[in-house]
Amino acid sequence: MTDFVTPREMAEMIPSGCKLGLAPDDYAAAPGLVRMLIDRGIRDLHVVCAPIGGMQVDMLIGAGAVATLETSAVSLGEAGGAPCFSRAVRDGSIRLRDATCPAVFAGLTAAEKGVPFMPIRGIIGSDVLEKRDDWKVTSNPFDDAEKIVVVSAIQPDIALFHAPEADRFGNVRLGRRRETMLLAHASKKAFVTVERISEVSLLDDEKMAAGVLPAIYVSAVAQLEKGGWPTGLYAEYPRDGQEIEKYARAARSPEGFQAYVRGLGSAA
Amino acid sequence: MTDFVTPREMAEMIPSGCKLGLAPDDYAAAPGLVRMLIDRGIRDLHVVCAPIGGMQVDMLIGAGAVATLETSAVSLGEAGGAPCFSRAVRDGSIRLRDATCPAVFAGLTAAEKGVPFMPIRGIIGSDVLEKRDDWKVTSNPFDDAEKIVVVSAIQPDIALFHAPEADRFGNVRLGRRRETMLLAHASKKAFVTVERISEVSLLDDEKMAAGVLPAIYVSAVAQLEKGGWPTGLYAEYPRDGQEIEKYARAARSPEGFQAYVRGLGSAA
Amino acid sequence: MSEACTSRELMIYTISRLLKGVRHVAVGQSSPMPAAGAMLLRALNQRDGLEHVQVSILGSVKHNSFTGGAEELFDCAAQGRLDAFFLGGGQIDGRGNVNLVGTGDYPNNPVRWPGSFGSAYLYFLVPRVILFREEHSLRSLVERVDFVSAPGVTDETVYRRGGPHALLTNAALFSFDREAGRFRLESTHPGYGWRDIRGTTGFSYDNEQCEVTTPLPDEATLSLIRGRIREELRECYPQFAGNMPGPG
Amino acid sequence: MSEACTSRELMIYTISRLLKGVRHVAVGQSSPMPAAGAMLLRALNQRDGLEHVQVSILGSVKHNSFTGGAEELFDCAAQGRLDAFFLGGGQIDGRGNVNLVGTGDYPNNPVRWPGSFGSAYLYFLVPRVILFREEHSLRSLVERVDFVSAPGVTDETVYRRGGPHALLTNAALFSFDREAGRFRLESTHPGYGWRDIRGTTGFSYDNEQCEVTTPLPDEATLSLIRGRIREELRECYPQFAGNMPGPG
Repeated sequence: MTDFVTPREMAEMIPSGCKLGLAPDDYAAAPGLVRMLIDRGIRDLHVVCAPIGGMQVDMLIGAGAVATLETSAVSLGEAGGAPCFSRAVRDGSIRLRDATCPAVFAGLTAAEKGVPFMPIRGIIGSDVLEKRDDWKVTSNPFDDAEKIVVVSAIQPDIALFHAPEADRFGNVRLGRRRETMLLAHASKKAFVTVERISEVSLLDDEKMAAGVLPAIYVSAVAQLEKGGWPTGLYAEYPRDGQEIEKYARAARSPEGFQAYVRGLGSAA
Repeated sequence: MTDFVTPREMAEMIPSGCKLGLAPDDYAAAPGLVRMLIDRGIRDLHVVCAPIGGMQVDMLIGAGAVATLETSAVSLGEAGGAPCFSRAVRDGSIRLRDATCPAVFAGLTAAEKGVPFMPIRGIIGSDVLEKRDDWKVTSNPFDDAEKIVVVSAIQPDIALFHAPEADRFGNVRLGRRRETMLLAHASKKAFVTVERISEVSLLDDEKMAAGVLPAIYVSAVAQLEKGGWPTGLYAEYPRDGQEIEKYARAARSPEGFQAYVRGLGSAA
Repeated sequence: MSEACTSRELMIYTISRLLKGVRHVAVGQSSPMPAAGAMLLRALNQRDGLEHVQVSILGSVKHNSFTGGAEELFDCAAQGRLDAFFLGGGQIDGRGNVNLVGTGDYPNNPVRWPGSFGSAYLYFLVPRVILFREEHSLRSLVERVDFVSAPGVTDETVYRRGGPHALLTNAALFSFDREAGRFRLESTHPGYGWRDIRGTTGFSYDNEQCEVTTPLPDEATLSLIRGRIREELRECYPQFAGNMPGPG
Repeated sequence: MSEACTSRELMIYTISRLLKGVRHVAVGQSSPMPAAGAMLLRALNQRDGLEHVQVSILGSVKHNSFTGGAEELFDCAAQGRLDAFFLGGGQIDGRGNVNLVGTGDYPNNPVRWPGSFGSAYLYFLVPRVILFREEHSLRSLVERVDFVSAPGVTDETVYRRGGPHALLTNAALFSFDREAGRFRLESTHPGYGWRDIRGTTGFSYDNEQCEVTTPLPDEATLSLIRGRIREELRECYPQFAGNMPGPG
């Protein structure tokens, strides 16, 4: 059964040290709840970006909340590089597990399908492979002459993302962003912030059902309007480019980042 | 680009000898078009049931159109066993590749993801495994102590199924029956009969889009009202149980089957 | 007094007892009694204010928790989100092996059944698999199945967290001991004694001389079966529901 | 006469030329010029009654052919349904290796870029990968990349049907010979001569003394870029579109 909680309660339900799966900015990122995680001083996260990170991940890194980062990229999009991420790479304060997008999906698919690994084409010859001890080169069991990569399953403890709506039964509409569906299937629990809560079951409408994450995967829902801001929410609202530019400028220095986060904290 | 054709034209576009992927009865089966395949005397099919077969598959077998049958089961549901299938098994007139449902999905997923194989849990100790030369037992590359099955990719030449609607751009609404989506992704081409054709793009409505198969996978669409009859079409109309009972009784003998098929042919 | 509990109603009730404690149970195609048993547990728990039971019936539009197609059931099982499932079997043997393919030699079996469906997978991954076979006979319960669709036991080199939990027929209820790889007679249904069971079971099992009788549903449970459950069954199993006792 | 063709417009036009013949082209995140080039080919083909070009822009709601999430792009590429894609690269070397990770030693790179995205995969599976890097300098076009996000060439034990097709910068256009594993200078943009290219390219390549000038778009094509293409870009790249010449 899905619990309906406040955003602050949800932030308390995500423990330090967990493996946290996050959706990309402008799709289903949950910077609103991430700010509350920072406020409450979360630490030692193993963040899995599915498959890339943006402002919410940069903020978690800037706040010192991330021990390990598994991602195919971190970027602020048009606002440029991710300043806290670049700084943390330079000073070695996070453990990096660089990936490539489809390998993250393959790892999540392995977890979704309950298998320990997935094969994936490509990658051989990339230094990304050299740096990953959880990926291996094997032979195609049906053709010894072909070398192929296998990646191990990625099972986050908690998937956290923002969505347009949930119903009061715990079903969550994601629309065509099925990478978030995959993330939820692969994770032990899914925590979801939403813009709205529907009294009517989202599964009743056959035309809509295909884009709905069933309640069996959803551990908790919290209503948090504009919970995707300042990044966007797919097909609902675009990113607030000015705010992200403002963040990008501020976060160029650790002090600027702290001031930005404090400013948001008091405004929230 | 998707071609819009008549059902008879579509039947002519499916060649004898091809590997034909079919959806289950009552979901997205296309018995209407299958009857036209029989009328035109199609032969030597390698039928892949995704993952099980019903009346349309039994009819193809009865008509002598099937050389190889890859399936997890063939059944008429409440109307009992599939008579032509049982007869063909006894007299050895089809080559059988018995499977188990998730292994069919794993094989289709391998084709969808463009990998030569997929690992799958379970199966070891089943005689189904013993009879398949395209499945193997290997070790988990991350844990030598674990034996695990790998199945090779299943890529049908053509996926054939029936759906509620297409739009005039070639997008097809499947709803939550994503096994049909998987079948289409895995196949080289998809041929689809539909109840209706929409003038408005089915991708325009974000709430509906998640259940829509994009036109890039759809080679041809033919409008064929009640193309799922006498089996059902998911969330549109139920199976016609009486008609299927009638078929089950008739098909108990080869002569009865021929009479049934002729009767349908003249009525169509 | 209403009409006496039928054999099918007893089996439906027994299934609901076997499911006690599960949070999510799925029911395959062509399985009206397992579907009814799962629906009954859901209704009873709801009536008694107990934990919500998620019932997923393959082929149902209404009783369907999935939005990812048929493969989601298998994924869900692999993720550990499915607690119970049912398997039938043309033949079931004393090691818990199930045969859904046919009698005699493969591939040209003289009697061919539909096929293995998802058995070879779900039997490994769903903790509580209930074997359900109405016909209790030497033909259906055999020493050794002719074809193993899904094996009852597995060695430690293979990942397995699921397997046989119980075997229910129209005459008796067995439990399964996974360590020993053997069935144990738990009770006989009204009208059957342990000697009947011994005489109609083709494999050896423990507690042969069992004197326990399978308990019948009480009056309230019986009306639930004949009312709400019969109605819920109609969507997927109109013929079966039509043949059940009930009002109208 | 309208304002002269800008360097960016020339690159957009050149991209559309490099894509000629493709049926389906996808464009990754943060790639306004590749997106514009793909949109331009679509518009030109439509205008001229040529084959429909499917343009999939990641991050776009409107220019999106997918309904299965971001993984569908990769699946689609693996299925052979994607003909062209773009890769950038902080560094690109003469073997076609691409570095999207950073300069210096991994993992504590003094300069860190976002990361490899899907490059290590798409480079193997998409037939026509166009390398696009605005900055033509010894810093960006190097002898040997510091980190291989995606390799330009691969031995025959690895499945590969895709790879580098061309390299486009703000100064020149190169093709890539997959057998030789080397670039070939095809043309220099107006304002650059072959000596400029040699002086600013850190790797060796064929046809060094190339005298061909990259062709400019005609007036009609230029208005298409400044009109329809600029409008189509606005959804995903409002800042970029705002900085382009055009009416209003």
